[in-house]
Amino acid sequence: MWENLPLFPQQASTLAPRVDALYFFLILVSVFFAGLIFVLIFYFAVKYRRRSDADQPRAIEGSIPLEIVWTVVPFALTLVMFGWGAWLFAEIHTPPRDALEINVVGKQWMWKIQHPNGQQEINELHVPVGQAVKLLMTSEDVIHDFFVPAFRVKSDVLPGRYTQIWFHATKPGEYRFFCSQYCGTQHSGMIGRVIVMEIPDFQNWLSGGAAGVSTAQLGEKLFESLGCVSCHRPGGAVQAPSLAGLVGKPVKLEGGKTITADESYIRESILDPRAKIVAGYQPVMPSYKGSISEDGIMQIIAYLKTFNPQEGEARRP
Amino acid sequence: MTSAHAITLKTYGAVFTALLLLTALTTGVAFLDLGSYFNTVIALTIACAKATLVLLYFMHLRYSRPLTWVIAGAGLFWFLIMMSLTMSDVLTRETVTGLIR
Amino acid sequence: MSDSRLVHAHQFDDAEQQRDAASLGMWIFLATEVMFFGGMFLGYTIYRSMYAEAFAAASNRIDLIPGVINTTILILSSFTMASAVYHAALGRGRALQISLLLTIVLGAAFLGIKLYEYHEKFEELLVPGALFSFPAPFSAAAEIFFSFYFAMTGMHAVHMIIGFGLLAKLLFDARRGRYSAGYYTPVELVGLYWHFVDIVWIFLFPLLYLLGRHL
Amino acid sequence: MNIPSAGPRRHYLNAGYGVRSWLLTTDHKRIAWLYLLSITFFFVIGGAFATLMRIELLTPQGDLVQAETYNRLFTMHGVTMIFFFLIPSIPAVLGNFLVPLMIGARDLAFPRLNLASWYVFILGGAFTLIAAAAGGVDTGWTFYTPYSSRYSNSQVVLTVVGIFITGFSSILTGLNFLVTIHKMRAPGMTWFRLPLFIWSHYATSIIFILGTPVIAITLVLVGLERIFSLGIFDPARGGDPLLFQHLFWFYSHPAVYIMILPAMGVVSEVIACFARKRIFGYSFVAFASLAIAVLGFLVWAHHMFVSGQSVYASMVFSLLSFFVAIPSAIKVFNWTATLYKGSIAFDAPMLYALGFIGLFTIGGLTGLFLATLGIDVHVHDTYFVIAHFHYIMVGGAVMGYLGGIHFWWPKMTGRTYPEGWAKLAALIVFVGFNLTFFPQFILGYLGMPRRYHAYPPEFQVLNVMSTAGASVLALGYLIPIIYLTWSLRYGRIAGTNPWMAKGLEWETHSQPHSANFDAQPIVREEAYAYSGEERGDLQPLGKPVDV
Repeated sequence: MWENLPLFPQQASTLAPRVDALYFFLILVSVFFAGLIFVLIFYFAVKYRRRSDADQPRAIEGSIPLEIVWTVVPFALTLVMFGWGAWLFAEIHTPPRDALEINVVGKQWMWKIQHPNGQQEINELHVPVGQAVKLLMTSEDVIHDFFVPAFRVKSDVLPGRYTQIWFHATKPGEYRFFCSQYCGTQHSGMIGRVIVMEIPDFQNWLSGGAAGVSTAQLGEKLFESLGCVSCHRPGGAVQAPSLAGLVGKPVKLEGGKTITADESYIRESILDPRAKIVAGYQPVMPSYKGSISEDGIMQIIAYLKTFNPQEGEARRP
Repeated sequence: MTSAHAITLKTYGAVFTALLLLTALTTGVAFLDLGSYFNTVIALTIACAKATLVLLYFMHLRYSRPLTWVIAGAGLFWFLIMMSLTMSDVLTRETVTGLIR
Repeated sequence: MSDSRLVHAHQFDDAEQQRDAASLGMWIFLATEVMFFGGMFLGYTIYRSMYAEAFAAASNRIDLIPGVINTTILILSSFTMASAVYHAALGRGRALQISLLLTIVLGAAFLGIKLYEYHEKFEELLVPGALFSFPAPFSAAAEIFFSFYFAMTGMHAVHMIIGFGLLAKLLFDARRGRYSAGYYTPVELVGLYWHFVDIVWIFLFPLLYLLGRHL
Repeated sequence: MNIPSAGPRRHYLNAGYGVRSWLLTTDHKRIAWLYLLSITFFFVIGGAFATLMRIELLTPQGDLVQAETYNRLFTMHGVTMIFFFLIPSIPAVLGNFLVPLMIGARDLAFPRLNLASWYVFILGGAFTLIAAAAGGVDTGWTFYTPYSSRYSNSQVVLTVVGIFITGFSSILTGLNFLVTIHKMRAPGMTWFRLPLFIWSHYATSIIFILGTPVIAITLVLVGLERIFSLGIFDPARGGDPLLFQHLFWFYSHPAVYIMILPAMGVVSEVIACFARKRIFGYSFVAFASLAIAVLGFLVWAHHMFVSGQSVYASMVFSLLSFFVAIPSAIKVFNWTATLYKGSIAFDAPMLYALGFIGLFTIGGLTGLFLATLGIDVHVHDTYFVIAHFHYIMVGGAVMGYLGGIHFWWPKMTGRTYPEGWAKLAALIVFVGFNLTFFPQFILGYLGMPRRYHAYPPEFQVLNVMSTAGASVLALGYLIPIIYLTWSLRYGRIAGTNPWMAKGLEWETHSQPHSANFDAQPIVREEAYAYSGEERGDLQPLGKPVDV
């Protein structure tokens, strides 16, 4: 019977039991307070029920000590909830460095997924068990949301920006993922399966349908065919900042501000190059808006991440 | 009973002149390059000064009861709530979201 | 002036309570207006912080002269409005009417110039939408800037037009001698409204016109 | 003041019978009736949308209606219920009727503005109905951009104009209440003698006037963006997808307090009356209302924890969200303590009030789950959220509204309703409500996203339970409509004060005449002077009067 009437979601990531622990703590607190209120109301309702129409109970003005107690105790408890929740939230936003990176593009009404080796799939996501996986996500049209209940993670998928989630699956199997931000007519059809596999199976699967060209290689091709390479190398036609080892490094901008060169920055620099100018360079790069797809931008980013810093150093004049 | 009596036409004239001068000042200063931040700060400071003059004299706030001050203050306060809490997101999005680790 | 005009509505105890209530109501309404325009100022501020240079460049495409003239006109109209209230309080019907008329004329001049400015934007293809055109690096953000330009000045203009209606009604009533030193609450309330609209412009002017002049 | 002579007593209902006497009335009591009829109409419409949705959700496949239709159903359900039923419900009906009566005034400060606000409401409602008839709108009541501003092919502009117009009705009502409460209290009616109903309406009005304009301008901008293709919300042209959400929730979160605060006011009145006691910690409850109104404005972005906003901002908003839970908790504790050593009767209004406390407690506590960052990531945009806010809005606000309607029905109509039926209905509503919405908490934690036309089969059993509960709930709402209408003609004559309640509204006739009171009332005692000991020489706080 419980297959038809599940009462609790599967736990399939390292995060799931930790979120559930906090959930149970909150349930405990809630049951205590709701129980306290309900019992008191029932008790008073029975004990002090009106026995005669002439009843005239004495007035009670109030009680400062009581007010203090029922202000301070709940307040302290909420602080615990806040702290615990914020701590988990920080974890949710802190993917491990060695996480396997998979690109996700949402559009009305499907999910396009691209593995580092170039393997692509639609509405299915194959991941290895026991390894951290990070999804780098963006949308081609409206706001979507990538939600895997069994992993207890979700994040909105925004047009024009990147968001991410990460998880560390603990149990092989199939789990549903949903679009949980309303996105139009077929919103409820924008669902799919996460397939968690043992690592050897996953490797098999990866090599099985692979085109043999990795995402980074696709990015490199774009990098050349779009002509990026002609400026972004030493001695190029125009002086442009070197991109070697750029991703994740701080960049000093014109005007003195320093920012981190994250994926959103690179995306913006491709589509709107003059939004943030690197200090010491002229704003001469044209916009590539319209000539590159969201998938393509992600491929270039994947390529830039593989750009060897040492080599870059060596090539610098 | 009425607040309007407290102010003479002369005062209105003085306030009007001050507003004109401040307009000239803000327009003039805008052409000096003081750095983007400083230009903005000055422009907004002058705008606030002008608004305050209008509020205090043209709108008689200076001679109004505390309740009126509270309401005018509430409008401003709520606007600042909306502004500051939203900016707390906008300005920290890139630095703290930390897409890359 | 007959005392019958001092009569108060049935729900009030006396004329003073009625006057207090009316003025309180107007101030509360103005607090509402602060939040109404506040929403647009918030949006403007966010994009300004994201696209500072583009906003400055876009702002420089606005002709400064009509802006300065309009600012002056509006301040002058605030002055005439203030004197309208002043004369009303002293029961000077004639001066009240002249002040109101001046205020209306100045407001019309403001809107006329505004219309000319809008027309200019149309000709220069600075109206957001399919025809919008702005030099390459900043085109997207400039479109946002001009979206705010039209939304904010448009809303401001709508408020001025409403103000017209109110001023016309005041003038009409003033000509019929409805106001006296003992009863001029409507003049005072419309005055508050008109000054508020002026204050909005006082902020719009530097934010829209002066942003990038130093570049 | 008209002194009744021979013949039937003159009161506000028989002061005139023509259509004009209703449509051009400036009497706050008649305007309350205009609102009552209009919002009941919208409640029925919104309920019909909900019924269709619940029937559709009986099966996992989308078989009753198309996806397009379903999306329009939940959007129109949200829009009608929130903007045209819940927000005006208690303030515009009971507030309109009672604010002047409770503070001893002859009318609201601006009676014509009050009537205008009703016309504005009707105009806005008309636009929204036309939008519905012209195909409806499918963006969800949240109108998230860029879907609403660019992608949706439905009647967004008409709907948005309707909501914009209706917003002014809220603003005018709030303005009227604030001025009335400030300026028109009867002699002796000091701030701390005000009924808590008035305090809660004062707090609500603050939200009306400072929150509503923000949603107004936001929706105007969405409309303009659709018509003139402005580029404010369009990410494809560099727009920030989160700007709309900030502006929207800046109003729409406090809007929840617009719905719940007046209900809290009703509950305070009802509990005091049926426990025959002064509300425990009166000033704490009063200030809690104000605290909720103010703090309620500082928490909006807890609707955006997974939206891609900055982690830092999420933490700030999470912490602030917990703060706003405290005044609500204070209220619940104080109501419970009011029952202590009272003389408790279980008439229908009291059943609704006790039901309110129970459901609001569950709704409030589950709110803590959503404020907790780590949990919200999982339950955000799932049925957990749906269940939570229905516990607040339906379990809270609607229970409060029904309780209030029953409590003041004798004052409004001069007649009482059949008590047995009323108790039965209260019970059915309570049971039906829990059956409908409790399963949705479980569904939500299981991960069923909201706004799903079709869903995976493992969620079916809980959905069937929910739909079954909804039919019970619908019955519970139908019964009062029938017997209250019946009572208008056949109910027993109520008399001035059928509940032996305290408060100025119970000292004038049922129904009051057009000027409310025969003579200017003068207040000489605290609110809720049920023990006769509150006249002036109240015991100091913290010391029970009990010997």
